[in-house]
Formats: sequence, C-alpha cells, structure tokens
Amino acid sequence: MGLYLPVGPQHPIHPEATLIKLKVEGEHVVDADIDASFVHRGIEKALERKTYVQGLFLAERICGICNVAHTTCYTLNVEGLAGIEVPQRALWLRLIVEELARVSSHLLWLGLLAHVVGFESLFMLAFRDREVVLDLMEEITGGRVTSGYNVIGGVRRDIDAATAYKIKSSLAKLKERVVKYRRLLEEDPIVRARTVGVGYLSPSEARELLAVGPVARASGIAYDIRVNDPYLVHEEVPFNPVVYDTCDAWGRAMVRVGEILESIEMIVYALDHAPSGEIRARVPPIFRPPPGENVTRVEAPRGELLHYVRSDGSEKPYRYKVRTPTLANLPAAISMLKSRGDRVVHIADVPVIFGSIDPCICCTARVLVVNEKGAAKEFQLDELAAKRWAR
Amino acid sequence: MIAEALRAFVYPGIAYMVALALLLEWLDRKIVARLQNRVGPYYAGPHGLLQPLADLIKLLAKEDVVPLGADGILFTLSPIAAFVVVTVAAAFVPLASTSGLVSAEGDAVAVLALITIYLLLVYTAGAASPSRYSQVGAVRAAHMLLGFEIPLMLSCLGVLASAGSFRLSELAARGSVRVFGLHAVGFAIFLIAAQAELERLPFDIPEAEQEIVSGWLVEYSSWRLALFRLARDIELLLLSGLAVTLFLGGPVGPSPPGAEPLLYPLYFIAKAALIVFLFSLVRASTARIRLDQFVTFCWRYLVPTSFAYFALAVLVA
Amino acid sequence: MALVFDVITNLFRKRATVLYPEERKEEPGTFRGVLGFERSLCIGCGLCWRVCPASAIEASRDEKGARPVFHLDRCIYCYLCVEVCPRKAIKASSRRAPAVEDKRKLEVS
Amino acid sequence: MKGREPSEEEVVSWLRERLGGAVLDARVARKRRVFVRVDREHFKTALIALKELGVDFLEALTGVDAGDSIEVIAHVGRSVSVAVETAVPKGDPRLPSLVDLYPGAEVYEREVWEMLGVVFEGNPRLARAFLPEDWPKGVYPLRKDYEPKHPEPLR
Amino acid sequence: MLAGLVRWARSRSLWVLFINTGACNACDIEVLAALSPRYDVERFGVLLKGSPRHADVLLVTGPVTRQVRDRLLRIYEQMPEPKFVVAVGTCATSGGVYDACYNVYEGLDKVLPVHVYVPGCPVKPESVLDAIKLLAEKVARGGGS
Ligand code: SF4
Ligand code: SF4
Ligand code: SF4
Ligand code: SF4
Ligand code: SF4
Ligand code: SF4
Ligand code: SF4
Ligand code: SF4
Repeated sequence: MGLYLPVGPQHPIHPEATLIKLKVEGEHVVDADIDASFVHRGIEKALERKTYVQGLFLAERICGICNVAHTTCYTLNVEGLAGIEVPQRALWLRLIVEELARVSSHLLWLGLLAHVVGFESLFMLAFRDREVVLDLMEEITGGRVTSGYNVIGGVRRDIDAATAYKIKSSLAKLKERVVKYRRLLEEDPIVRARTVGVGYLSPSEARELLAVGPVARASGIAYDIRVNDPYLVHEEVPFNPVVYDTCDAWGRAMVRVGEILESIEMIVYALDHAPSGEIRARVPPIFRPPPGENVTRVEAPRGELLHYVRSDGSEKPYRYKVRTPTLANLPAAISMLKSRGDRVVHIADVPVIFGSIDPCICCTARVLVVNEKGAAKEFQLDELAAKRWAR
Repeated sequence: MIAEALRAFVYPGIAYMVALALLLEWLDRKIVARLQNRVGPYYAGPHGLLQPLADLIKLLAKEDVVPLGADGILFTLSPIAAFVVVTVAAAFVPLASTSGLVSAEGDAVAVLALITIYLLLVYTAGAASPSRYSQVGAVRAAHMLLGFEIPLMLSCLGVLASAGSFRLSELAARGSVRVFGLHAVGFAIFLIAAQAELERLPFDIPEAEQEIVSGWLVEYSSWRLALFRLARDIELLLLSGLAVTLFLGGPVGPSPPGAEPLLYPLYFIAKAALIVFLFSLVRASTARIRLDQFVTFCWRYLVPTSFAYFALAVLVA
Repeated sequence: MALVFDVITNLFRKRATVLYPEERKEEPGTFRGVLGFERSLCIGCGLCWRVCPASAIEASRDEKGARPVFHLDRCIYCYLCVEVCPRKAIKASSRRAPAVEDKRKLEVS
Repeated sequence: MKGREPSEEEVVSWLRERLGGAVLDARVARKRRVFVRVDREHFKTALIALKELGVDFLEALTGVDAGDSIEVIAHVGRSVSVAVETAVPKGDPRLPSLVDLYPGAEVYEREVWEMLGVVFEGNPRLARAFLPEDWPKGVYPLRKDYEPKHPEPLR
Repeated sequence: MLAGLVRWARSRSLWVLFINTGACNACDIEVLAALSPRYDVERFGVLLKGSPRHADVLLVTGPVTRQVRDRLLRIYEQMPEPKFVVAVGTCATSGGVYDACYNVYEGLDKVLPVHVYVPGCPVKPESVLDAIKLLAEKVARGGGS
C-alpha cells in the first residue's frame, strides 16, 4: 500500500506555495505529482493592460531572483520591436549587472542546497558571502535584489571608476570563498553522499524533456543562450560555458559553482573593457511601437528564458508571453523524482532533486497531476484543521 | 522533610536540572551561532541567556490544541512520560557533587534503560499524532534506534567494565579522566551515538525539516511541545553529564578542602560545556545524512567498532 | 566535514552580524527609498499618476488645483514618477519605508 | 547538439521544399530569428520536418487570441529560433498534440489549453494546471473577451 | 506579575512560520537573508518553524492568490493562539504591482487580520527586523491577538 505524503504547499523546502505529492512505499518514492498552481497571478494578462514602460516593472516582478534576466529580456524584446537603438555602453553595463545577479542567484542556490541537505552552517556562510554581492547590487542599481536597473533604451546609472574598483576588489575576495565552496562540494563526504547519483537525468532524457540551463548542462548538453544566441555583448566577452556529464544533483551543483567563477571573470573583463559613452537613449514614457512581433531569449541563472511580444500598434502590448526556465525544467524534475528500476528515490532525496533544478515556482505556477488518484488523499491537512473550524 | 523536598525539587533536584538544561541549550545555540559567524539569541536577558526560558514560558502559555484524529491519551501521555523518564534518568547522574540525586548499585544500567524507554516514547509520540509527517518521523526514529542504541550502550559499558563499577557516583568520585588510548575510541563512539540520540545534525533524520517538516513533533504545540523541548534539553544535560562522568572524571577537580560543594558544580558545568561544544561543533560542520546511509554507517562501522572496544575494555580491565 | 576548519576560524573572526537596530551599517545612499513630495513645485500635469505601474498615485485636488497623493503601501519604488516629473517635485531618498501597524500612515502628500 | 545547426535561410528553404504551398509565409526577421506561418493541417508536419533538419528543441508554445481565431506559435530551435505559427478558429480550436514529438511539450500544451482553450488531441493529461481549482469552466483568461478582476475580499 | 512574565516571554520568543502566497521571491529571499549572519534575526529569539502548530507569527509575502487562499486560512487556523500576522512587502500590504492581475487579492488584509505591515518592494532585511521589533513591542504591551 502506498502512502501519499504531500510536501507543501506550505513547507520549509519551499517558502512559496508549491505542492509536491509523493507516493511513498516505506522510505521510497514511487510516484510524484507537482501542483504549483498556488502562485499563478495572471501576469501575462496584466501585461496586456500596462503600457510598455509600466510593464517593465511588472516583468521585473515575475520573479525577484532573476529580475535582471527578466528586465534584460523585456527591454531587449521591446527595443527590438520598436526599433530603439541602445547605446553600446548600456549593453556592457547590462551584462555586468546580469552576471552579478547570476552570482547572487547561484550563491542563493548554494545556500538552499545546503539547507536542503540540512547543512545549516553552509547555508549561513553562503548567505553571508552573498551579502557582498547584494551590497554591490545596491550600490550599482539602487536595489539589493530587485534592481530596477534596465530601462527601455538603456540603463539608469553608470558605474564610475571608484565603484568599478570596489566591485573588483569585493569579487576577488568572493572568488576565494567560492573556490573553497567548490572544494567543499568536491570533498565533503556527506554532501557527496547526498547528491552524487541523486536525481539522475540522462542526456537523452534531458533532450526529450526539454531541460534548459544548468540542468541540461549537467547532463552534458552544452546549451547556453549566451553562446547560442548572444544577446548583449557576449561575443566580445570571453567565457567558457560550464558543462558536466555526471547527470546528477552533484553535477548541477558543480555547474552552478563553476558559473559563479566564470561570471566573476566576465564582470572583471567587462569592467575593464566597456567603452565609454551614453548609457540611455531617450524614450518617452508612453510610446507606440509599430505592429509586429518579436522573440527574445536570455540565459537566466536557471536557464533559457523566453519572452514573446506582439504589438498591434497601440501603447500596450497585444500579447506578452513569458516562458520561464523553471517551467521548462519541471517535466525533467518530475521524471527524476520517480523511482524507476534500480534507481531508488528516497524521501530524503526529494528536496535535493527538486532543489537541484533550482525551482522558482512563483514565475511558473503550474500543476502537474501525474496521478489523479492522489487527490482524495491530499486533504489530510483539512482533517487536521477540521476541529479548529468546528469551534 | 523540607530539606528532602528542597533537595528533590530545587537543588540539586528538578529546578537545578531544568536550569542547567536551559543553560546548556543556550550554550548550544550561542556556540552554533558563533561558529556560523553570527550572534545568536541576544535580547532575552544578558546575551540571550534567558532565551530558552522565554521559549518555555511562551509555549506553556499557548493555546492547547489536540488535532482531530490524534490518539488523545497517548498524545497527552507521551510528553509527560518523556519528561518524567529523562528527569528520572538525570537524577542518577552526578550533576552537582560526586553523587547523583539518587544513587544505587547498577544505576548506570538503569540510566541506559531509561534512555531506551525515552526513545520508544518518541515513537509512540509520533504514532499518536494523525499527521503523516509524524508517522514517517516516528518510523525513522525507530529505525535509527536500531542503529545507534548498541554502540551507545557498549561505549558506556566498556568504561564501566574497565572501571569495575556500575555505580555512577562511584565513577564520579574517582575523578579519573578516560579520553586517551583505548578510551578515546569509546569516547568518540559515545559522542557520535549521543549526537544521534539527541537527533542533532548530522543525524536529525526523524525531524528533518526539509523533508518532513518537524517529523514526529509536527502536531505538538503548547505545553506538550514545551515538555518535549524540555525533555530534549534535559537529555542533552543527561548525555553530557554521562559523558562527563564516564570520560571526563565527573565534577571532580582541584579544590581546597571544604570548597567542593561550591566548586564542583562549576567544574561540572565547565566540563559539560566542553561536551556541548563538541556536540555543537559537529552540528555546525555537517550536513544531514540519509536514513539508509545512517543505518549502513552504524552497522558497518559503528557497531563493529563498539563491540571491539567493549571486548578490549573488558580484557584490559 | 570539510567545513570544520572554516567554522572554527569563525570563532576568532569578528561576527558578521550588524547589531541592527543599535548598530547600523554604512549605506551607499543609492537605495531607492520612500518618496518625498514638494507641493509648491507641482504643476498638476498628471504625468506621474499616468505613468505609475502600481496605481500608487492617487489623482487628487486641493485649493491649488490638481495634485498627486502617494500611497506608499502600494508603491514599488520604481522611480518612474521621479524620472518623469517635469518639475522635479517628487524627491528621491534612500530611506526605507517604515514597518507600521496601520497602513494609512503610509500616505505622502 | 548533433553537428552543425542549420542557418536561417536553410530553415526557410527546407520548409518551402517540404511543405510547398502549406507555408503561408516565411521570413527571416533578423539574425537567428525566423517566423513561419503554416496552415493548421501542416502545423505538426512542419515541426516534424524541422526536427529532421536538426531543429530539435521546443522552447515554448504561445497562444494568441487573434479575434476570430486563436494563433498558436511553437518556438523551436537552439541557436536559430524558429517561430512556427498557425491559426485555429475559435469555433473549433483543435490541434494535434506534440507530445510524441517532444515528451516535455505536455506542460506547454496544458498551459495553452487552459489559458486559451485550444485542445491538443493526443495529450494524455490535458487537465487543470495553472488556474485555481474553482475556476469556472469555459472561461479562458488570456482570451480578449475575459475582463480581469480581483476576487472578492473575504474581510 | 505572571501576565507580565508571559508577555515578556512572548515578545522575546516569536517563532515564525513563513509562507509565500504568490510573491515574486524577492521578499522571500530577503526574509531568508534576515536569518543570515549579517542580520541574524535569531537575536530577537525568532526561529523559523516548519509546522503551524509551533508558530506564533505568520509571516506572509505575496498578494494571496485565489488558489492559495484556502490553504493560508487553514494554516492560520492551525496555529495555536495567540498568533500574529505580518505582511511582508508591498504586494502583501496592498497588492502593489499586481494591481491588474486577476488571480490575486489586493493584499493580505483582504483575507486575514494583519498586525504589522512592512512595505518595500522588495523589503530590505533591516525592514524585516523592524517589523519583528515592532511586533515584539506590540506583544510586550499586550496588544494584538
Ligand atoms: S532552507 Fe531553503 S528549502 Fe529549507 S526552508 Fe529555508 S528556504 Fe526553504
Ligand atoms: S504562470 Fe506566472 S507568468 Fe504565467 S500567467 Fe501566471 S503569473 Fe503570469
Ligand atoms: S525561474 Fe525562478 S528565478 Fe527565474 S524568473 Fe522564474 S522565478 Fe525567477
Ligand atoms: S526555489 Fe527559488 S524561488 Fe523557490 S524559494 Fe527557493 S529560491 Fe525561492
Ligand atoms: S505635460 Fe505633456 S504629456 Fe503631460 S499632459 Fe501635458 S502635453 Fe500631455
Ligand atoms: S515610485 Fe513607481 S510605484 Fe512608486 S509612486 Fe512612483 S511611479 Fe508609482
Ligand atoms: S509629474 Fe510632477 S508636476 Fe506633474 S503632477 Fe506629478 S508631481 Fe506634479
Ligand atoms: S513586494 Fe515586490 S519584491 Fe516583494 S514579493 Fe511583492 S512584488 Fe516581489
């Protein structure tokens, strides 16, 4: 007899309300369901009711963590649609801030991995070191997390020499720490025991289930929008995509930590090589792009992010579509969560696996009902609460 | 009569035990915080010293909820029994002088037996609540018990055998430190098993927050939770007290004649703090391992080592 | 276990904690904080409330004519209004919005 | 990625060659962006043809309410992003499912189904995915005739 | 005397249950950052708890989506008295930028009684500490609940 163990929607693994329904037998997971409709807000509809300039700030709040990826994508998309020329320096600055956000996001993820395997101290230390990046973000953009930096036509603030120096010295220190964490991931026996071989996703599965970002790259698929479809000045900034072929949670961790180091290099290079000049083209607060459509893709920290816009010539988008990386990775996650053959998934592995795709359901908000039979069981929290309701 | 009652309830009885237990919890939290480059509790009393007390009072003053579907009797009985069992066990351990509150020949074995009973109560506590999380937690606790119980027993028995006495006060009175040579192994086994017994990282499997919320504790609130937490703290006291008695020479230390009643409690606290520091250090530098990994670890390494240790200790003695 | 050394060095390191609220760390002053409003500069052009993405600005009027009222419980600190105001009547600051028990306290006018 | 990926022009000429008149429109909008419009019957055929060419990654499915019809756009490709567009009438919004082609497409199809009411025939789990459990049947929020409003406050 | 002691204990031991009801994550991670060494909210006696039965404070980020509403209420009901609710972030305070979204309430107070609001989009961790402090003062006065 299987026992349904709902994880969530309120659960420490995810502050955001997600529901993972697991069918467990003993300590093994035999089936998995994800119901994440709890955070659907209706942003795509709302974007149709905002002007292009207003929509930027809503797009920024599709997700706080990769807000920079969203604004980069949104601004490039709308600029492409309306034919707005962006000054070169602005593109370099966007790249710097985007990579900084990637560092922050991956460090956050490291902390969450630590939390997920119950490694309190690593969580604390990763978050402590992340503050360095957040301080830089606040200094550059004016917001620690949600940056409000990219605007249609360019960026809001320039980085002067003093700030650039500060960024470089802070990042140099951070780099030492990250190298340390990479060694820790490589060496710590418990972390290895908890992640190596967990959440196996073969390259062919990754391809079929349309995985993106670090999940795909840990399964040996060298797919990185920054290489495949350079959208800022990536052709001029040297970097190496990080690819592992261990196909497991450990590989995903290593990809992310490796990307932090790459991003730091990119930021330093960009700071040294960015051309000087204007940072913002003047764009009126309300404008009307010509009818047409545009697709833009950005490599967000979690993988490929796609924005599609269609204009009918008015000051508001006719249709704005967002496909977030977490949505693309959910089918892969579901498949990883199920025990199949000799690949056994323990309850304790679930957070590690689910965490390893770095899910941010808030932008995704989707349900995947794998097995409808579980629905009846799902209401056990109700039963618990029933007494309180009766009073 | 009054002196008796004072002894039983105030010093070195229950009140002292509770105070000491809360002190150790505070120490633990502060040490872990410090190891994580933080401050830890700070505003409740000087340096947060009263934080555990505040938690306790707050919990006692909360609304009492028995979830629907809980086994009412077990749900009420388990926390009380857990508290009583560990308190009785702690009464055997010399916490303030070289003698426990009560002391008898073979009390060491009684303490070990009580610890096992406590663990069984954890299982009933989990099983009594209707939540699936608690049930998974309870099953996990039972699984773990099979792994670390034997090493815990054997590491204690090894020391007792080599000391040739099964009376804790006698061991404490001798004041001999046994952390070198062969006994280093016993000490290490004891610390590991105690860490598991206390359900602390890396062995907090039965209440793994990320997987099953708070495990077997999930449905307990108010005074029940307070009692469980208190029981956990007293258990910390009990196990560090046991470690002090068995391995660190009890509360004995250099003292001018006549000052023992004053100095010995302080020595005890200092030594217990040392043990707690070791516990905290482990907690602060490890991740949680998985249940199956833990059981494998126990049976492959911990149990054989503890048998070897026990056999050697008996032979040497 | 690779972290043992790291956590022990933390014992001898200065705590990372800033004892807020007694201590405060130095802030760069670039934070986008609560808005200020200078009534005398405003000409009531209405650009700010038309541009606000969060409907945080209420179009109101007083004896001097049309004017905005800012509801900071809705404001997302995007600073569009600050950028768009032709008279610079809306002031930027790096002050954080206060925590309040009653959100009516969060009105700026 | 196996081998070299086809260029923009190769995609367009390949599709014209394989589908002939079914390609209503095909243009290279800019570097690495191709927009193709096909009729409804050839939607899946076009995607199969592209997969044969080596464009084997489905990025997203977008639905657009275009008045009388609903347009469905499949974004495929890794380096070159090809948008394959087709229109289905609102009275009969059906399309063949892409799940056999791309198993991961299931989620995308469910999103389009739920938001715009396009039925993907052959999708094994076309069930509620994004909207609340008590969402009224037959209301599709991304259609233009849906007027968004907040739910009634409880207090 | 006893009542005063209890109020003191309550104000010094606010255990938090944290739930995202549709927020954009930025406030969530800032709340997590408040746990981190730089801010260390444990100084105030705050512990993050996973079970509503253990918690005193419900910390909510996000504007409350339709689907999460019932769960939120249920979690609230499961918490033993006295309990307090803190709305973290602009969108929990009023809906903020999600004002045109059909699937959300316009803020937490449309659904639950709220004791403390923390506007900010996202809030800074210091603001979270402010909120905890404000709540602690309120509790020490015997307010709320
Ligand atoms: S550590 Fe991470 S997963 Fe766990 S409760 Fe905190 S945020 Fe959630
Ligand atoms: S899932 Fe997210 S992005 Fe999609 S419509 Fe809902 S809120 Fe918007
Ligand atoms: S995937 Fe996560 S991080 Fe990326 S936009 Fe979505 S919510 Fe944000
Ligand atoms: S998975 Fe991502 S979005 Fe979700 S709580 Fe964790 S960090 Fe935040
Ligand atoms: S200031 Fe410009 S935009 Fe505003 S009302 Fe006058 S003309 Fe229109
Ligand atoms: S800062 Fe932005 S949200 Fe706030 S009032 Fe101005 S325009 Fe509105
Ligand atoms: S934009 Fe400036 S001048 Fe115009 S109404 Fe607003 S505050 Fe007044
Ligand atoms: S208040 Fe702003 S930053 Fe915070 S969760 Fe809401 S939208 Fe995101």
